[in-house]
Amino acid sequence: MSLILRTATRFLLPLLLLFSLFLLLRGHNSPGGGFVGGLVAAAAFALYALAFDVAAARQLLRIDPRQLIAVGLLVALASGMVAWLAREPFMTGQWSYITVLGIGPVPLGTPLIFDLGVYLVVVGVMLTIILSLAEE
Amino acid sequence: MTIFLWNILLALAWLALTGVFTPGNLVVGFGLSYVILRFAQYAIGPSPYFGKVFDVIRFILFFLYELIASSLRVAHDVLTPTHYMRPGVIAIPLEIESDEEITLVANLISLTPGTLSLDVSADRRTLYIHAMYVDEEDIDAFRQKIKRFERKVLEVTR
Amino acid sequence: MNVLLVLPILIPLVTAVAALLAWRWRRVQRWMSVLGATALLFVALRLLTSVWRDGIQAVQMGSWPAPFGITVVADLFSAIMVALAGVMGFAVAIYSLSSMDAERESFGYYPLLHILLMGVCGAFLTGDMFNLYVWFEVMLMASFVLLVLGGERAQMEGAIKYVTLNLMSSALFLAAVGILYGMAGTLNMADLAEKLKNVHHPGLVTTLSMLFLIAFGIKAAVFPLFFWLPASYHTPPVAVSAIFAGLLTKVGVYALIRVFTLLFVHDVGYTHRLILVVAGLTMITGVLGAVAQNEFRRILSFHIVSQIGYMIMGLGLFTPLALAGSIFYIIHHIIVKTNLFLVSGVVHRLCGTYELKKLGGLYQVYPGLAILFMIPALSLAGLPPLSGFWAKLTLVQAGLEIQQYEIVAVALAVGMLTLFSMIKIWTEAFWKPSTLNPQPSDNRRRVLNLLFPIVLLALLTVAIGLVAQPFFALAERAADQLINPEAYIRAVLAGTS
Amino acid sequence: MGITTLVLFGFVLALLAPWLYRVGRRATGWILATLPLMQLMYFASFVRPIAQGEVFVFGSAWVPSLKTSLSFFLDGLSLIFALLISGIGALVVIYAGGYLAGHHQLGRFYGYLFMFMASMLGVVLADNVIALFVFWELTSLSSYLLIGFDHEREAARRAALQALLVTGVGGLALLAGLLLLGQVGGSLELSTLLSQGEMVRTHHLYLPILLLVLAGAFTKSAQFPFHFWLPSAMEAPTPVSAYLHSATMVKAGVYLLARLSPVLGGSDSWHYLVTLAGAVTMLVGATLALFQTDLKRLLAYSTVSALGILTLLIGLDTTLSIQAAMVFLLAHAFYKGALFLVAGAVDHETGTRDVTQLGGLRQVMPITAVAAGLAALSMAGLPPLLGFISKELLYEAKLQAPRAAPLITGAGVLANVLLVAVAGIVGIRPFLRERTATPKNPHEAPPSLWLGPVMLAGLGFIIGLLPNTVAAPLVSPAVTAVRAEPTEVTLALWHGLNPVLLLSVLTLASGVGVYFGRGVVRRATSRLEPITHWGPARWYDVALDGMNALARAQTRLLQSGYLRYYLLMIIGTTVGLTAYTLAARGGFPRPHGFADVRFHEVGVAALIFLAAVTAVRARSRLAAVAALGVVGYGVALVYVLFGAPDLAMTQVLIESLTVILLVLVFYHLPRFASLSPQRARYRDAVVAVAAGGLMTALVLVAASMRFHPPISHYFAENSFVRAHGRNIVNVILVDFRGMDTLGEITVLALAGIGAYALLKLRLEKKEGG
Amino acid sequence: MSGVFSSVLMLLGAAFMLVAAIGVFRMPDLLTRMHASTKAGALGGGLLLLAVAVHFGELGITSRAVAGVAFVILTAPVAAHMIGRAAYLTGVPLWEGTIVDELRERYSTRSRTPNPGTTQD
Amino acid sequence: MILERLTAVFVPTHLALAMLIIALFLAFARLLRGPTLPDRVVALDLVSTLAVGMMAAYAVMTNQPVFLDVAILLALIAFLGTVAFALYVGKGRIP
Amino acid sequence: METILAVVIGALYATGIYMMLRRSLVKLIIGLGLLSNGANLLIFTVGRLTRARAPFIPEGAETLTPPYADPLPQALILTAIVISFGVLGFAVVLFHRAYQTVGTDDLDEMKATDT
Ligand code: NA
Ligand code: NA
Repeated sequence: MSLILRTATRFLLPLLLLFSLFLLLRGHNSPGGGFVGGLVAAAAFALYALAFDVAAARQLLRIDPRQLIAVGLLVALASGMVAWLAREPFMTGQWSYITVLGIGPVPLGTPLIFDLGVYLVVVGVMLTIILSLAEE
Repeated sequence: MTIFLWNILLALAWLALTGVFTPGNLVVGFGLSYVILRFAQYAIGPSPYFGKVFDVIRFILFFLYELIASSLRVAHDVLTPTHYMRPGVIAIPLEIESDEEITLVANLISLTPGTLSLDVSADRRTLYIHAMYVDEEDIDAFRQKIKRFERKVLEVTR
Repeated sequence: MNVLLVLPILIPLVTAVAALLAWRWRRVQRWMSVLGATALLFVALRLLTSVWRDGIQAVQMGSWPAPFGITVVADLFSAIMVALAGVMGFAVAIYSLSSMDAERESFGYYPLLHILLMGVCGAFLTGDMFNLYVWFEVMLMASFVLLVLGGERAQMEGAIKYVTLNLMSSALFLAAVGILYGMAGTLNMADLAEKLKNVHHPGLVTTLSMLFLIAFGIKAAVFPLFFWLPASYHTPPVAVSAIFAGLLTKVGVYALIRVFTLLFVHDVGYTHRLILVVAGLTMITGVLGAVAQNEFRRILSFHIVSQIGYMIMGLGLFTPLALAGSIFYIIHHIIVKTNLFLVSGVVHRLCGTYELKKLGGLYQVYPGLAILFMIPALSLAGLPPLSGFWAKLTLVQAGLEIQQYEIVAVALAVGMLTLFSMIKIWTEAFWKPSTLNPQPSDNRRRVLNLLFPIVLLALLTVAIGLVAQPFFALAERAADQLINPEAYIRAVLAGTS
Repeated sequence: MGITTLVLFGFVLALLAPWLYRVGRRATGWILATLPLMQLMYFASFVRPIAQGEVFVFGSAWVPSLKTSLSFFLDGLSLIFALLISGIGALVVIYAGGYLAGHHQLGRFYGYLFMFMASMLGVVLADNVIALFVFWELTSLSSYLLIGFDHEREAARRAALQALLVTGVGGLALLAGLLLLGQVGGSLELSTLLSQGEMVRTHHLYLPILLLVLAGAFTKSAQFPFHFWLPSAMEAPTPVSAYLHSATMVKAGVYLLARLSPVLGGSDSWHYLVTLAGAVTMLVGATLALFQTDLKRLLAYSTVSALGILTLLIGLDTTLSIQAAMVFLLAHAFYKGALFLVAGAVDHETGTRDVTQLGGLRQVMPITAVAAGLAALSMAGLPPLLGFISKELLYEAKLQAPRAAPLITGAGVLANVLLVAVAGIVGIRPFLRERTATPKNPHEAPPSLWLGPVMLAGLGFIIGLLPNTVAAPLVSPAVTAVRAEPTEVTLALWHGLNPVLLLSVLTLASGVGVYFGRGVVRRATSRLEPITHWGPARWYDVALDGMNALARAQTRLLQSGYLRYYLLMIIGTTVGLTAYTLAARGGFPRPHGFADVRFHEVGVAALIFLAAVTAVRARSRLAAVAALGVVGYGVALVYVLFGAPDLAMTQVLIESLTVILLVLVFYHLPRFASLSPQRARYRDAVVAVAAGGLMTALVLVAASMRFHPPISHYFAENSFVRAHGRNIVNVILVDFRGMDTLGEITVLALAGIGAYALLKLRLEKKEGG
Repeated sequence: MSGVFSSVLMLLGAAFMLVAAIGVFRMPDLLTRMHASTKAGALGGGLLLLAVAVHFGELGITSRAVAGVAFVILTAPVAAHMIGRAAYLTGVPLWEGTIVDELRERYSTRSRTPNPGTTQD
Repeated sequence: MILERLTAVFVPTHLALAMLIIALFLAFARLLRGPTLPDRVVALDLVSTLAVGMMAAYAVMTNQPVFLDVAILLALIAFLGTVAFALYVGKGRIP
Repeated sequence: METILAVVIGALYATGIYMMLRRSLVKLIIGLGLLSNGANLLIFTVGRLTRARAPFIPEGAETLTPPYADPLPQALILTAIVISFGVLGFAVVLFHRAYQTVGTDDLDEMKATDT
């Protein structure tokens, strides 16, 4: 394997992950969102797996990507069910404003949590497929 | 140390990406980056760090000059019917040792039109590059030119 | 707020997620599966009674008013289908406990099974065209994975055809939905029904309806689009075959009936006439396919095709009685066909093969099993007084009423051939003396567990046959709602101006 | 206890029979026989009121929405059949207990027998035609199970299937006929329909209805050319043959003809069709009977002939002929039932049914021999037996036939002559002459085996002596019911010296002649054998083989196993159907012109086009993947050019990840190879281009046609205000249409699980049951 | 002023990219083509992104554009290196005008004939 | 105002886009021609870079910064495909 | 522009279908890829093309005023892309395993499950 690729990857990985979070958090107002963000995160780990090897990528990830799938689905599902607490139909958005340090009041709602669920599922799925395939 | 630097850089990148330049956002960015770095600590080994802002700026200017000059040279060759180039694969002995430095040098060489890093020897003592304009008579002159390049990088990193 | 409507979609998903989280604990997954299936059955029956009592119900997901958000809506037809999905899910979940091998169980069988149910229920309940596409894909993807789970060669070969041809159908469906939106500007089915009523170019709508006909026709496995089904349905473990046989193609039939009663009713003389022709050809080619087979599950697979013909025959005739016949047929068929597959699984468990040539002697040793086979088999062939008889009778009656004698003749003749091939199984597997000699001692308790859902479904078949009236009344009222969609449209678009 | 309960109780008992047999063992037959006996007594209680002209209708709802009720209808015709069914039924149940004693599946046998008995009662009692059909089909089914009772033998299985298919096809025709009849007559209740004859006969659907109903009746009653299943059905245990295939089930068709003759009868078509079928069947059956050496087959063919006679009589459609039919019905039921049971007893005791091997049994089986003799004489039409009275009536009816009386009479005489010989062969010969060696050493049969024959033969004898015990109470009401007009019937042994008596004597004399000259007759007619070889039984085989061959050919053609043919078929259908519809019913609106285009847009479009073509023409896989990548980037550019950044992002990401996936997989997959021949490639190209052209046309049409403005304005107005997001696409995804996305991530999750399972779980040949 | 500056950057960037494409189209062997493409391409892309930064002149957009430039500079050389290395090692032929190859002795196994797996696949 | 926008934005962006399109076709021609897989990969890589450039130019042309986001994503991600291809090319042949 | 894109869509369908009609698994995958691109572009085109105005509500505004690209087809396509990507990913793995199991890439060798 190439030393250059490995070294570059070590620096690109956090950059890609940061970018993926950026896309996730900003997606409600600008291009991006859970799916795109999740793909970028998956791409980051995929790059790592290609540059090093699958075992290293799994070690880096620590959590089994299949569990990410389940957790992601759970998050998405739960975000939709929150509406039931307010006696409203499934997936009715529940919003409140939260003051974020340095940015100010930011609307936080269940659709954003739903997007997070999407993010997790996408990461989990892509990594499950790519890592299993690369192990062949 | 490197981790700290990288952390700051990532926090700055966060500012740039969100476009909200406030101290608070810097803290948020720092926090996020910290989490990610911590998460990714297997990937980033320990590495010494020496900050030399002045050297950095000087190096950037030098690099830009090289970039534009060689770009024009390649462009000229591309756009004219005859090929002036004298390509070859040259081995460059390396002084630098760390992965990061080798990568930096190799990438800068690659970025410059006319040269392309092909491979690093297993003992990391030699960098093989493909170059478009090699003087047949004096390959060592070419080697020296690249070595100068390497030293400039060393000035920045060490 | 009506939670009941989304629960048939969410319960399987919750079950699947719980089972996924319990990936390593097989026993926990098994319990979850049974629990989830029971809950689904309960909710589905509640929904059915509720719709029967209070009429068509609709809920707007996310509280966004129709036609802007996604509507989940249950008329009687939907509720019946969901109830059937509940029954099948329950039966197969129980059957799986004793029939599924530990390896498949630890590689996601239960989550897949429940997500399949989720997709099926979603497709039945959604009131939105694109959302229907999504549920189709959920169901399809789950079926892909269930089909290949285990990775045996036959599974692979079958799956390649299944996957490719179904993807073809999805691509067509997607294109059709896109074009529909481009022309009508909406995706809500009730809203579409309103907007397609008076268009200047009805011919274009007819053309579009052809795309839906083909896309759903592939899913429903009608002639000449059914090839994926006989190529694959006999390859996975039998519990999977059974749930496929019971539910998957019926979702295609459901979709056909839904769109050709709600949306495309402006040129019945062309579209429904065509459907009738397709119905006839489907019956014939399917049953002849079955006649040519000599393997238990392959015979059953081809019969699915043939029976689909009956289901859409009612749609093609397009009278209240005919539609009631179709719905009754679906009710009957889902129960019976699933059961036949389950029986084939028991036979396989006892004899180790599905090949009729090698089978035999079961009647001698297992008279109970023989009866359990005879009931669904004869019902499938339409012998009175089992459920299939009433289904066929209704369709024949409906055809005679409007002088569609050709299709009636086909329906009757195909019934005969169905009987012929069911009898073939009976003769070969049950009556014929066997060199194989089924071993009664072998894991008797597990076989008994397998028999529980079979007995349940057989009793249901007999009950529908003997006490047909309530079931028929259900089908009749459901058909009435289909043929007079105003109530459906009102229920969906209520509260929007 | 109402009729409904009584009939349905038979089914309950059928279910319980196997269990009862486990408890009751040898006594089971006697215990079970109480039900038909009770039924017999119950029906007997109706004899008087019905003879006085009453008719009983019992009804209970079943499926009112389908106008189906579980209604029963008891008049003279139903009554005579009901009495036969329950009376002979009781005897047969007892007989079966002895005949199959010790058989390990006797319990099941009782089950099937009771199921049959109940169904048969249902057929003759049903008022609602659908209920009638239900019971009709159940008789076919139980008959199937009984014929195939000895299921380990292939011949039994084949015969069972044959009977089921032949009567099944007829049954379906009958269903259609009955439904049409109901439609025309305005009711599904027979009691109502019977008065609608005039309306039905003048309806344009009359002929189809008639043909359909006749198809049902003729197949069930083994009329030529559907007769062949009946001799084959002799694979059944003898009690079954005696009961189903002589006394009851085969007469269901006759019952149906008689029942419907007030509605469907009285027309020329009815007359010709029914008479002709009956006459041919009568002759064919009698002739073929003579060739047989197997006791049961002899009886079976003679039964075919008898059924022909009954049909012929109903076809003649006069009061006299119906009278003759009803009396013959009784006579035949008694003597044929007795003879079958005797045949069974003989077989049971000697181990053979080959008449050429039997002789002198009167010494060892005296009681059986008496019963057999009486029955045979009745069959031959000797006074003072019931058979004689019936034959007299028969000749009388034929002589007075409305058309072609001499011809019909001649045929009748011929058939009866042959039947006299058959009676001798079956009922007399095995018991006379020398004892011959038989596989088993015979003794007198146990009481359960001789009770039936003795009772039946005795009844034929007693009623022959006292014919008016049945004339007024049974025959008159039956004829009244069929003729739909009050009829008085009196019967007598002696009618004086008349042409009929002359014919009887002639018949008897010729019959005895044929009996002794049967060797000559057989030799003479043996030249006909090749013809019989090509008879209807052969047609059945050919039809069955043909159907199987057709099925195989069709399946080979359609389900060829080649994925690309499946695809071709589907795509071809799509293109053909859609293009046809568009052309025939669509009408092309004017598509957009080229006016409003930009250079870079055309450039990107052209790039996609070229890249797609390149992907097809690429000689290597990775070149194709690279071209696919260009397509992907091009599509992403289109998304950007027309204002869809989220789409472009997604597209770009997916493009890269797809490349990774493909590259990972292509490590292992082989290189491209061009496997298809040139011609296939051209064909596929044509299909593909046609499909592409269709999509182009559809896009053009759809893009220039908008019936309604889209609903998107709502999202533009509410996305920020109510859903707190500025990226409308994202808001649609996670909020307005969040349900879609929930489904979407579920699909993804499945893809992940699926890929994982595919790669990690590899079962070898080990299947779950 | 910023308009003009942005336009200049944009045209310059586009021109560089065009040059890169021409180079890829007409240079004689893989490695020389890469000199044209990866670098000139990266330079051109960078210039175009800078043009965006200058055009909008808003801090948020500018910073994103600069981040984009950084991405290009970070990834382009690595990609170029990877292709070049793989191609060289698998025996993609060099232009006949190549004057020296000091890497070859290290990889004595490098096949002289092009590997069908890479050329044809 | 309009004139200024025409000269400052319309003309240069259209010109830039035109150049990029021509470049795109040249790159594609290389992809078509090969002859080796790495040649195609280089061409594909260039196509992606050109797409980045086009998106950037288009963002200016339409005054819509959202397209810039797509461009930077592409800049970051396209690299991945190239690396994958390169690894495929070199697989198993590196001593 | 619709006209031109219509032709492109037709080409994507045609090439995709042609590739699916070949005997090779690999070509089948590529065909599927082309086809799904065609379907997405189809929805995009028939959902009406609007140049440049992406459906984003600008800072400071509460609603979006026309003209803007219809966001709904975009959302549909996004969902469809993701779904077909998931399916394609699975199909790729399936074909890979099928090749391993059956030992050939030739689809004609995979017909044992039919009659
Ligand atoms: Na998004
Ligand atoms: Na989505």
